[in-house]
Amino acid sequence: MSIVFKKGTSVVLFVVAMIFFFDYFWKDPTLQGTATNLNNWVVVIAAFALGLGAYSLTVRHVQIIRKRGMLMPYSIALLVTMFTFIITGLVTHSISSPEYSFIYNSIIVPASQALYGMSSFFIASASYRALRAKSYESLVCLAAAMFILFLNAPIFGVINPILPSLGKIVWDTSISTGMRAILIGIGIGTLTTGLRIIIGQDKAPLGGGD
Amino acid sequence: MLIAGRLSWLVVTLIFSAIMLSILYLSSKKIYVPVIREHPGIAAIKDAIGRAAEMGRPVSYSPGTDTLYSTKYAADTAAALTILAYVAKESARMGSKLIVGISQPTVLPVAEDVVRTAFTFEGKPEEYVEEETVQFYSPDQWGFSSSYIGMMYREKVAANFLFGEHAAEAMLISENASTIGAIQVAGTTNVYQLPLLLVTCDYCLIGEDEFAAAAYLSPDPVQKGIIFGQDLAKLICIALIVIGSILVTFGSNLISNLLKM
Amino acid sequence: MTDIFVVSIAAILALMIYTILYRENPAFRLGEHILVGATVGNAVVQAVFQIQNVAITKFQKGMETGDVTGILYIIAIILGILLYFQFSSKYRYVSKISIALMLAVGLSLSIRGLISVNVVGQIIGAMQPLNSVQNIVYLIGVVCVLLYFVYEKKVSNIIGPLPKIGRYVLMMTMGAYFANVLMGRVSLVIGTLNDLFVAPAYYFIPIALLIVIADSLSRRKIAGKKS
Amino acid sequence: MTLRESLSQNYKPIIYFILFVLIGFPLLHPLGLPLPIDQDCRDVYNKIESLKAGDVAVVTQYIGGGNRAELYPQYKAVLEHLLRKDGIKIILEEAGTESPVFSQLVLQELNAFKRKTYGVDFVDLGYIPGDEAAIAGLCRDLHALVSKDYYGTPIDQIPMLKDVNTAKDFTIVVDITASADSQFWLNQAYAPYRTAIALGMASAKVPDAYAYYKAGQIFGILESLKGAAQYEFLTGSPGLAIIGMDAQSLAHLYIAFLIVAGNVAFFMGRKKK
Repeated sequence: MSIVFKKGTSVVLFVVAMIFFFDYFWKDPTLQGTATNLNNWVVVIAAFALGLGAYSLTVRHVQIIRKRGMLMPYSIALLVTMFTFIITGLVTHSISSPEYSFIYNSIIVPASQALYGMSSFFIASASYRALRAKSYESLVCLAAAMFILFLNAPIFGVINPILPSLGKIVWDTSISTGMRAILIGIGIGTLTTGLRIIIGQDKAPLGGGD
Repeated sequence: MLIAGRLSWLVVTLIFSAIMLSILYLSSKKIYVPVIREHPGIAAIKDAIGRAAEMGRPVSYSPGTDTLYSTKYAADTAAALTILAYVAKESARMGSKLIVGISQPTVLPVAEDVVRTAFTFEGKPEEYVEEETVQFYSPDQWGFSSSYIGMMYREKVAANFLFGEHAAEAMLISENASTIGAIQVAGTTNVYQLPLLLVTCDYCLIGEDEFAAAAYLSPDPVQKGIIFGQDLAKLICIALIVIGSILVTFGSNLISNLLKM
Repeated sequence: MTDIFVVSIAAILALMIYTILYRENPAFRLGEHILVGATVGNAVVQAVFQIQNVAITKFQKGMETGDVTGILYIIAIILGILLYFQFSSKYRYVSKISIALMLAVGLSLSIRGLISVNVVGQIIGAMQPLNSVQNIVYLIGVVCVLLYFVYEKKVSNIIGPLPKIGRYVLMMTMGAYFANVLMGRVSLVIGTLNDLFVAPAYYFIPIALLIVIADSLSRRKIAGKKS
Repeated sequence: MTLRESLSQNYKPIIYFILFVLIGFPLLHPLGLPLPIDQDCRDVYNKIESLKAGDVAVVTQYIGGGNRAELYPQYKAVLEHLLRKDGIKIILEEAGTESPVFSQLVLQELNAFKRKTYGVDFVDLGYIPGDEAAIAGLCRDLHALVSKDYYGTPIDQIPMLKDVNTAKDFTIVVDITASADSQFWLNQAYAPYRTAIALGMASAKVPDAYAYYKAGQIFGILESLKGAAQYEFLTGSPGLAIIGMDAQSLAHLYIAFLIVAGNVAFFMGRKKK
């Protein structure tokens, strides 16, 4: 039985990939329908996968509570919040009900916004800690960063009008050069990685084993 | 019926795939085995795990916040899982504790399997603790990153690896890891986060470096050959760009018209 | 009244999260665990609705009307359930069928999109007439950066110093992007602060600051005694 | 432990605190730092200023929680300018599920319903799902794609839309977005109909937009919060963006200082060794 499934995995990988490739350049209603169906199924399978995650999270925190570890109060808070959301959502049967929007807007929105906004603070400390001229390479990197600062903040133009125009030169020459090459490389690399997995050479992304 | 504008895609994909697969075939039959330089990033990973083992502090790993079925970063996640297999083996061998933080539930079963297999392979299956070695946090990027940051502080990790797709949370994780004093190796194909990771991490695999590193780590050394196929594809791109630019200078749009077919 | 309540909770939670800038502490830990619980709970609710409203409803409709697309959703449901064989160490391989399907869809869609946008699209974009110094420099830059990503030893020997130049160009691009991100991120802080600078939320800021200062002073004292 | 030792080990909170003050202070007490105007922003202003009665301006946006801080001020500034002019038909459209909230907010904040007549001077089509296909439909035949406006009124009963059918009838399109749909408008409106397009972008996407501007495919760009502030200055109605720009200037100055300070510290440390 297990050998059937193991062979089945490789067959699924190959056949599904071929369906999507042909669908991309060949116009055929059956092909298109199959691809759309497969795509929709994946979303449903992923929804089922969330059960695995929620189970794993719950088990870990129940264990912490059982052991009465240092993190016990926090684990209780986590489980309480999680089940509050689940129960509110399932009871009101909608994610746009006033009760659900209330907990969503008062917990998830501000906390996510705070975390997102925090990255500017980390840019500040990284500028101090990491943008140092340790080598010629990092000198180039920090000089480019400096010139873009001149360009973006109006105040530098007031200090000396040459500063932003220097920034503009760096901007025009550097901004798309490196990125274009990286993007081409990523496209080719995706093909390599995809091929290796589709032909069954790299098994790790399926969980390795055997 | 062929869809208009997709012919160039078909030709490019076919040619590149043919090159990669034939190089792979040649090298696996030992007819032509290309010599691939070891990527400095791999040495950096090894060093970081070694240092963590010396200090007796754990190693943390994140395979990214995108799914297995992402339409843009699926290969990125896959490469991160291949590198995870290597990191798990190395840390089992050197005896440092590994903690893997997972954001996407679809990645969770795979990562668990990868780490479990690697530990068994190194003869230390008892070091894999269910729900503890591979920890699920949250599919939401901010829920994930806050948990990951908290974990790094509480466990005092000595080495942190960020592979796979990370969005804006990359900077949060990497800068906090540096506060703890962890050595960091990162890699991503998300071009908007690359500059941030490059500046804040000790070593960064830029874009396709990550794919090449994943291929380089395949257990069978002969199969590294496919990386040479990748190089050849790139050389073709360079040739197209250079010839195309020269033709454009003389007023011919031949190559770009061909590519738009 | 509820407005004031929401604003207060939101402000306290945001400040609790912000304390990580000082150090890892109980306030951050609480905020962190609440956020994780909330986001996972939210994801579970959405997943349940996804399964209910998409898969099961479409399957039922398909059974009633005989629509094949709808009936076939049963395969997705079965594949989703197969994932749970993950818990059995003996039959774990069964769940790999579902994983293989997801991976195959993701990889093939990525290859589709990235070859046409990243490779073909960018090659077309890179071709510019070589009639100005800027364009010539640009072409050399792109080629050198591409050569930087060559891994085969023989080819690397032939191309000589070009990858080194590519590395410099790459560092310049990275530096420029790094600084360019700043403007967007500062705008975000401005947004958060604008939300915090509203009554009654701003009363919490000095309180948070006082707690942080008191904590840092007491920690200095302890550290002083130890040494 | 001396103060100096503890500072060298634990310098980050101090860096963060100073940044917090530098961003927070100007929000409470605007400093009025000078603000030069970029050409790409002035181009947007001039084009809108040159609109005549009867011209149609389509303003579309993809504002969501994450990019709201950067894009909403742009949206507000452009609409304020359009509302001031007489006889211009303004069509609002949203490309994101969260976006309609921001259109309602801006109409309220600008007092649009009192200043102009809904259905004669401006209309909100609401969120239209379908990404590029939706934009293509809007450009090909507006009446075929949209049947009702945001409030549920049938499109046929809205007087100002009687003579507006395809992208040929749009005098200008201003697309305010942080996502790929700027490209969609270029493909669907500029390429086939040569409709004039301007983009309002979040800073991460400005490089992409700049390439189109240089190629003459779009007539102007509002660059992130900076663009919004410049636009507010040009229209003479200072708001959130100009105040925010003071904070931006100080933050950029501070980062530049930090880079220099970091390098000084680095070279001093190396000398000692």
